[in-house]
Amino acid sequence: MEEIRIHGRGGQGSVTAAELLAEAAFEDGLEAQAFPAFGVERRGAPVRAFARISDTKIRLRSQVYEPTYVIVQDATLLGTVDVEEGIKSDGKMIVNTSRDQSQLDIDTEAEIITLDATKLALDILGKPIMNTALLGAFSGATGEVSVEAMKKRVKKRFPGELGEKNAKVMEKANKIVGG
Amino acid sequence: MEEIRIHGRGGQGSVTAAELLAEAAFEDGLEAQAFPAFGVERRGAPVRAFARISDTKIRLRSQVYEPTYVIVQDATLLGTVDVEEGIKSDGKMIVNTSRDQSQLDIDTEAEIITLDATKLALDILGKPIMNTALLGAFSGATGEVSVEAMKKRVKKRFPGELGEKNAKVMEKANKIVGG
Amino acid sequence: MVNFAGIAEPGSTKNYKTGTWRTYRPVVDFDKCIGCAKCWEYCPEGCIIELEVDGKEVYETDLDYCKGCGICSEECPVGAIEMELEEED
Amino acid sequence: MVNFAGIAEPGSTKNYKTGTWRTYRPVVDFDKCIGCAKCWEYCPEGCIIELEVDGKEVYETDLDYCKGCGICSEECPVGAIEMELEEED
Amino acid sequence: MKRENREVMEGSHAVAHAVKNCSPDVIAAYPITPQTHIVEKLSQFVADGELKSEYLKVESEFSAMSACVGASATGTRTFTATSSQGLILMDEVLYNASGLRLPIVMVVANRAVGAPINIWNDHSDSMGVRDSGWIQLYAESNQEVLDMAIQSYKIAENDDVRLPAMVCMDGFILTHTYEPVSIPTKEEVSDFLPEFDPEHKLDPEDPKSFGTVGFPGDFMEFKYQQHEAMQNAKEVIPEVFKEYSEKMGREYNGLIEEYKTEDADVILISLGSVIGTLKDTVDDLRNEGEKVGLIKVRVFRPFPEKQLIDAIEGARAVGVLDKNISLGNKGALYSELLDSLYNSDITPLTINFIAGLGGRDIPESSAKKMYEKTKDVAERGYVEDEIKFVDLKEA
Amino acid sequence: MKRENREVMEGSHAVAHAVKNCSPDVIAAYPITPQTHIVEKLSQFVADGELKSEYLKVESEFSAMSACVGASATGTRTFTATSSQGLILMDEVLYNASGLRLPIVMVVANRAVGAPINIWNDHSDSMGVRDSGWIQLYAESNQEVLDMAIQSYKIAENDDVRLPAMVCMDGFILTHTYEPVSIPTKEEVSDFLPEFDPEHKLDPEDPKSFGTVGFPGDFMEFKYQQHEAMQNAKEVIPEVFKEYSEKMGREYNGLIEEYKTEDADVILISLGSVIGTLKDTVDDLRNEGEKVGLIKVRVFRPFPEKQLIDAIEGARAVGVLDKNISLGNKGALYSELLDSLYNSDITPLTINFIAGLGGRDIPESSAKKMYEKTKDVAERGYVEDEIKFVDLKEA
Amino acid sequence: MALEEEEYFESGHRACAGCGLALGARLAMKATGEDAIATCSTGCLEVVSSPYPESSWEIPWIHSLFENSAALGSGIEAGLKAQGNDHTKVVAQGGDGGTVDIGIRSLSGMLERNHDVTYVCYDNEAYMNTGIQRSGSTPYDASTTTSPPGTESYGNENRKKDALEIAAAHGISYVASASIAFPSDLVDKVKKANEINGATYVQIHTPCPTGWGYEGKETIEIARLAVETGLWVLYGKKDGEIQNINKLNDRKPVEEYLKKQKRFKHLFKKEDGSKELEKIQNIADRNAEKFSLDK
Amino acid sequence: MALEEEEYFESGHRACAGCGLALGARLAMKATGEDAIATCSTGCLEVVSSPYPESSWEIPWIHSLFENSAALGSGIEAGLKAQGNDHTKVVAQGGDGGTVDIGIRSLSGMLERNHDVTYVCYDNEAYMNTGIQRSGSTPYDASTTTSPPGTESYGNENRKKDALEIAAAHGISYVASASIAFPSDLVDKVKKANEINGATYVQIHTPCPTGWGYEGKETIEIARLAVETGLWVLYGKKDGEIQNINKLNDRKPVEEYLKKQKRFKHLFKKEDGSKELEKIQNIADRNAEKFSLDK
Ligand SMILES: Cc1ncc(C[n+]2csc(CCOP(=O)(O)OP(=O)(O)O)c2C)c(N)n1
Ligand SMILES: Cc1ncc(C[n+]2csc(CCOP(=O)(O)OP(=O)(O)O)c2C)c(N)n1
Ligand code: SF4
Ligand code: SF4
Ligand code: SF4
Ligand code: SF4
Repeated sequence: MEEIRIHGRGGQGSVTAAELLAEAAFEDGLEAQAFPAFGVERRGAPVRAFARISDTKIRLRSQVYEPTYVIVQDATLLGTVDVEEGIKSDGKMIVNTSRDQSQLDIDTEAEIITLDATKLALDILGKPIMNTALLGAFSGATGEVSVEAMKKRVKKRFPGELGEKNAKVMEKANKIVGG
Repeated sequence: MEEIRIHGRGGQGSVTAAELLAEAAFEDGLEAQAFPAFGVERRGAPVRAFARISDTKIRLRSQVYEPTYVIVQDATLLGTVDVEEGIKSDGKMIVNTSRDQSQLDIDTEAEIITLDATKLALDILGKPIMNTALLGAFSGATGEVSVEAMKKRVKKRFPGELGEKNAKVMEKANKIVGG
Repeated sequence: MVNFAGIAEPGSTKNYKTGTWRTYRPVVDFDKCIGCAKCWEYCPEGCIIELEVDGKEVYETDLDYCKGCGICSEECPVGAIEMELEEED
Repeated sequence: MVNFAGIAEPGSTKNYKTGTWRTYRPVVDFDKCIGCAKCWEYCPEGCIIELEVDGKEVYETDLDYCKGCGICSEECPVGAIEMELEEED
Repeated sequence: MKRENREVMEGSHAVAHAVKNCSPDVIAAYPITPQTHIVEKLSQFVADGELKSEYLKVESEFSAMSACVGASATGTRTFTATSSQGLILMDEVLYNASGLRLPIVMVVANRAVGAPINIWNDHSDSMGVRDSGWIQLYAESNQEVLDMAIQSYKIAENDDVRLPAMVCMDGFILTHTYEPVSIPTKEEVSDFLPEFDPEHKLDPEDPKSFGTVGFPGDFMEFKYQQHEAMQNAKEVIPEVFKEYSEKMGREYNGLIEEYKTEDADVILISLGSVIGTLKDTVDDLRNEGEKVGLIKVRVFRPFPEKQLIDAIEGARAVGVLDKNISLGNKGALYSELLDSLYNSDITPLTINFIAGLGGRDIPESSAKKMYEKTKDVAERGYVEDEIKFVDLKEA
Repeated sequence: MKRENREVMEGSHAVAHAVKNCSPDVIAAYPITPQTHIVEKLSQFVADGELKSEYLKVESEFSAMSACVGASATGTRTFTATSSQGLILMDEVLYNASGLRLPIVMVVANRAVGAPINIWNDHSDSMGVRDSGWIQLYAESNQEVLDMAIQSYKIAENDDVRLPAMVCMDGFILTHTYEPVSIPTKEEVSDFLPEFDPEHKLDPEDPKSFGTVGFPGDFMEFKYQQHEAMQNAKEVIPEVFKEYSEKMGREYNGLIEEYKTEDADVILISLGSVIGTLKDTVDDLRNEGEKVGLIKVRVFRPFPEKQLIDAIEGARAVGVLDKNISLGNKGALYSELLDSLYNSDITPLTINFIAGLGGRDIPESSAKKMYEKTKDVAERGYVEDEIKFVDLKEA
Repeated sequence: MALEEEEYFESGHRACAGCGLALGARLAMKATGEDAIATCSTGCLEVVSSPYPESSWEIPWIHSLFENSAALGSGIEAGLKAQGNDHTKVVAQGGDGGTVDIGIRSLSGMLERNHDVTYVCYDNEAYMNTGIQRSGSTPYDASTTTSPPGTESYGNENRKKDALEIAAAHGISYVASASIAFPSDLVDKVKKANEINGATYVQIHTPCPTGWGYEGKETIEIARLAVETGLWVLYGKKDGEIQNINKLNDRKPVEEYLKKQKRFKHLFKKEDGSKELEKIQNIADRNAEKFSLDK
Repeated sequence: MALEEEEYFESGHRACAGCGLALGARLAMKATGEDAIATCSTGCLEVVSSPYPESSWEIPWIHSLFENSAALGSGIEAGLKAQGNDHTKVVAQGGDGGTVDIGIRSLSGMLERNHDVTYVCYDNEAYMNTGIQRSGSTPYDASTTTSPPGTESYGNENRKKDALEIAAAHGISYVASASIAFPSDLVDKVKKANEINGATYVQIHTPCPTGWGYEGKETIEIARLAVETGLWVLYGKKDGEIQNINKLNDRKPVEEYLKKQKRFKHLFKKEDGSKELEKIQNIADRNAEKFSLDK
């Protein structure tokens, strides 16, 4: 079983990202679970969301303490939120930033993958909603979930043009990180 | 311990009678308890009230099933209410009626004492409130509680003329039944 | 034992005769009664009944339920109803 | 452990810096600012402060608390406040 | 019991007099049978200037308790009384008052909870709120109710406790019964009960915030503090009782009271006014040579686990009379007694009598039957029907 | 578990889908975190014409349950959902619905009860109303919640039961969690669940009166009937489970579920979603050679006394994890388990873990600690601190 | 007979002799007829009419609690709708306490949602069933067991809550006041309310001999005096327009009404009582002005 | 600065960026000043301002439950009186849900008893704290999570409950509506309410970017448009007399207000939407008529 944590801000779709991740994993034939950090965070406040994926039925109901993967939707969080907390040393962290990995001040042994998801989103979607780009990158960087499944699910969730565009974002992000 | 039951109609002061009885007994140095038939009976409906008097502390909290004494405030109840229920065979029943004892259809071995309390009340009080007359009679007929104590208590409860008059009613009723 | 959930039949308080509560009893003078039905309208017990007496429509009390409140007597526009003290029986 | 019955000190949310929530940052052009205090009146955070700059009464944001909502910028009658995207740091 | 001090009066009035002498600053109440006479009497005291309280005649029990919460938070002494539906209606505020640690005192005139609606006595109401963090005392007599009302303030306001307290008196059976009681004077009460002046209160001079949000990181600690306060109450209550006994000359000897239990083979256990009847029954039975005893549970919250175990030791069987039932399981007192006994060293046989629901009378004859049944259990060495509805009309 | 039927969705939505397929005639609800998504989804179904229910957006939970009472009395199928403060607020109506024997089904998104206010999961809310005469089912997973919602109608509407039923799902932990579930189609549900057509209802063609006054002469008998209905439910529930299992292909095997208990020395017992974590823990421990088992209490009302005793037999110690505490005594499940064990033939050692209050997370590490502690008790042969608050921050 | 002959609220109920409430219910049910379902909040009406296993009601009737009569009505209306029944009327009933105090939330919700329910409030101006405690509907200065006169008190301190205005402020299309002294008017108003599709509110003034302290036979007279003094105004309000004002030829002084009732006795005994009587006369005068009562 | 400089509702609260409610509270507290005690019902205001161990309030403040803010206020007022404190003001606060729905019983009781309490309702027209469900104060046709538009629905079916009228019908001496777009007016009204000895009611329109679907920076503009279209009327009512009507030079069509908010988006998309827009325009027109809004 792999555990994933997503950091973002209220309004950036972190919970949706976790859900899409779980759905896509399920689509790929895995068992999956997704849930937000329980609470009611106001727009703009830092939020977290979680997912678990596994070959076998998931029964565990506790919070995620030692994620294999961490996704950071907004690098402005790095100063205030402890995004690296508990991440496995052989895990991976996917960070949305225009900067280079080396410019980031993250204290972890885990591999850090960066991506300018904001730009990608602005380019294709016309608005700074980066969650699908980061999911595409997650697929590419980890191979845990296929980008096809993700695309399928995002199209299902957002029928019509919006879904198509997001699928495109996923595809592209997936490529960028080498998926 | 002796148990007393009082029958009347809502509005006739049966509960007050039981209370006065208990108060007077207490005044006489006895332990006492008084309580209504629990419930909310509407004006005119048949009601009951109870008292217990004893030399020793009264702890019993059940209803009264086998009273030594029964007081009937209104003989029109006789047709509808089972006033004799449970009365001890060596007990006494005091009935307000203008009729003669023999004219009453009450199935009991207990002694029946009659008194035209209504007339007495109308004469002295000017209204058909018979409870104090019946208490006076109770005192006279049973000797369980002194008429002095009763008078003291009724005067305390109804200060002024009303109390005086009621005390007079008691006194008179007490005499009538041979107290 | 009790029935399921304490359900009661319609109008079944009629099984209970509130007439036993009465101290005064309304007595209608059919000669005076003009059949205006005021007593019927105002009776809180709904226990006043229409009657034909000598071909005339009059009202009378169902003593099974009459509590003897005296409203009918009070409201009768022609004073046809007297309240009389109940006798012991 | 927690204190008795969960009592809190007055105004103590000031211990928490909501400035970290901000995506856009208001930047006041003191030259344009006419000191009308509209921004101060309308700020939901109550985080705008009066300042003297070059002998002129102007207003500025306390960035510790400013959430970057943009109301001040929107309501400034002379357009003295610009909203600028926060930089990563 | 000095006779001079005693006077015959209704239970409701007795408790109203006692409350008056505690000088509550704020009273907020809503009428419900059979609590009404308590609050009516208090209204009269206020109307006559005999009691200087702010008296709020609120529009519901929910607001009665809410107003007490507000008033208590300003650091004043508060009082309310209710019953049955009214108590259940204020359930949410009960939890709240306890969580906010406000030493409100309330008299509950115990009455059944509907449907069907029923105004008569049982303990479904107060037992139904036994999780809410309130101290619960149950009175045997009117004397006890009024004494407990006074004691409750001292218990609730104790710094190691600081929990609201509920004094339970059986509806009608006590509230509407006249009997002699002795009421401590205002001076005697003042001597026993200091003014209430809490450290934390709503006060513009020291503007604290109350009732903040408890996050998962802290919530459990708040509950633990309440749990601890309940444990502390097990120590504080007997101390308060003791002081009261000394000052007023009436004995209150602990969380439970034992009656002829020392050598008893069979012990009956219950709470509230039925204890009186059971005492008479025990005396009768003792006269007949039966080795029977009785335990009165005076304090149900906190639950007097240890005291009960000690008192039962030696008995072969105990019969627990509950005037309530947690539908789908057992009577509350029985259930909690058993959960206490389980990890004790003693193993009496036990049987649960569900009796007196909705005002079904419990005469001595029924009390005797319960004894017989319990004795029978003791003799057979096992219990067949653990839960027995007493005096049930057969189908 | 046929994969084709399964879909990933939020727990709240899963239960909304299941309820939709039960075709309730009337829904009345009031929002409260974390129940909201259930009723929002149902609103959307109605707005979109996918569900033809009368949907009342009432002004309080009190009215939500009251409207269900009214609607159910007309002979229609009703639904509501609530949580925490909302459940406690409707307490009075809960007793009423049960006393009127109305088979209302309600989902409770379990959450702590304040003060302090806290929106996170524990079981104080539903445990706090355990006396009210409602059947209570607790779900481990979203699949269970939705299945239980459907089953509940069949249980509640059964002629021998006719009691309202509450399906408890852990707030956030289940309500807000996405996971795969299989939802029976409308046809499958219809095949399992017959239309509701009660003999007694508000109907001008047959104008009966409901909710009459129960006098002391009858009240006890009404309560006894509810008590009997609860006993009947112990038979009916397994039957309904069995039929459901057969028709839907998912196993529901009784009032409790045993997990690796056969040869267990130590058994953990709990209810709700934490069971999932505990199963993982048990597996881990089994792998480490520990003889540990787990009991899931699926039905808390009626209380599965016999089933628990049978399942525990053979264990040396049991650790009961309660997500609530009756302040002044113990956790509700622990307390009632002990009251059951007391008169059984078995005498395992017992310990009560109060855990997860107000959303305090229960990780596997804590579950293991509870196991260790229970095992320790088993080995020592006695228990020192019977009530243990788990993961409490020290002062 | 002008009124429906059939009785839907039957004899044998346990109300006090001369109870205005019982008469009110009897009349209101005549307006309602047989194709209806009634709810009833806890209170005298419920208690006197439904001692298990008996009932005075000829139409389906349900009592649940004290505070939820309107919510129960909402649910019943929804249940009927769900069954496709568009003919059966729903009448939610409550005493004044069950309506204007503890029940006002559920009433307000029902009115706001505009359920097709007629709400009938029987106003006997106190909590009678529990032994005459003040309610929000108790008039100024009335003595009740929780508003006793005394050295510090003239009786009830608050003005009678104007539940009709409060109901009307919910924007429902019909509210009306009625009195048992005017049976045809009462029946007309309840009928009208029943006919309207949507929430309606009727408040019936129902004097209570036990609680107000007068003899049972005087119930109608007292009810009439309340109207004739202007203390209880008979009117309807349809879509915001006041209608059916019953003009008074010769408005009587409030004393005529007050002095007949023990609950106001203290005003005639206490020093300063006349000041209070003036205040009450003022209330009547203001009513007269507001509704242009005087001919 | 025209307004009190001191802040009594402090920074660091957790409201969404651009929250109208937070601004409303900040302004209302300026009117209240330091010698006051505030209550607060459960809702956004309470949650964002009191995360243990922190608080945004500079005056003594208490939160108990969702439905009892007014009752709590009653108790506090009584507590102060009992202590002989006749200077400290009591301000009971609630969201629209906590006020007009679940809290209306305790509000009604407080108003009836005429406690010396100022009740402030922050009206963001839905249950925001729980995620935007309809309340009695939600306007007609607004989309919320429990009044979603769909094939069978145009959004919220009921008209916005007129809590000001309901409060006024209790006969209290002052009610007023205010808006965060008009800070001085708001502060004046709350001050006036505080100064009155007796119960008063002020309802403040506080737009919510999250719940209404617009950008945080537009909060004031939206609030202003509500007033300028006549959908939210600013007025005071002192002893029954309407005062302080803010006449509109050039009343704007409701579309200008509606189209800026996602909660009304469906009206501009759905067929028949224009019919609904007309109905909403009618509401504004009726307001204009009732209050003679147009200059
Ligand atoms: C929650 C709750 N509180 C209190 C009561 C007690 N109670 C029953 S009826 C009643 C008074 C009824 O008054 P009202 O509604 O005016 O009707 P009335 O009896 O005067 O006709 C009260 C206080 C109750 N049943 N439920
Ligand atoms: C009895 C009860 N029911 C429901 C809730 C859940 N709840 C908390 S806040 C809230 C909505 C608050 O709405 P409103 O009063 O309008 O304030 P807002 O958050 O919109 O400012 C709800 C439904 C609760 N806390 N208590
Ligand atoms: S006396 Fe009263 S109850 Fe009897 S008939 Fe006349 S009005 Fe009816
Ligand atoms: S952007 Fe918003 S929060 Fe920041 S100073 Fe301006 S108004 Fe205040
Ligand atoms: S107390 Fe009044 S309202 Fe109640 S039954 Fe008697 S007369 Fe009627
Ligand atoms: S949801 Fe609305 S009212 Fe609540 S904090 Fe956010 S903006 Fe303010």
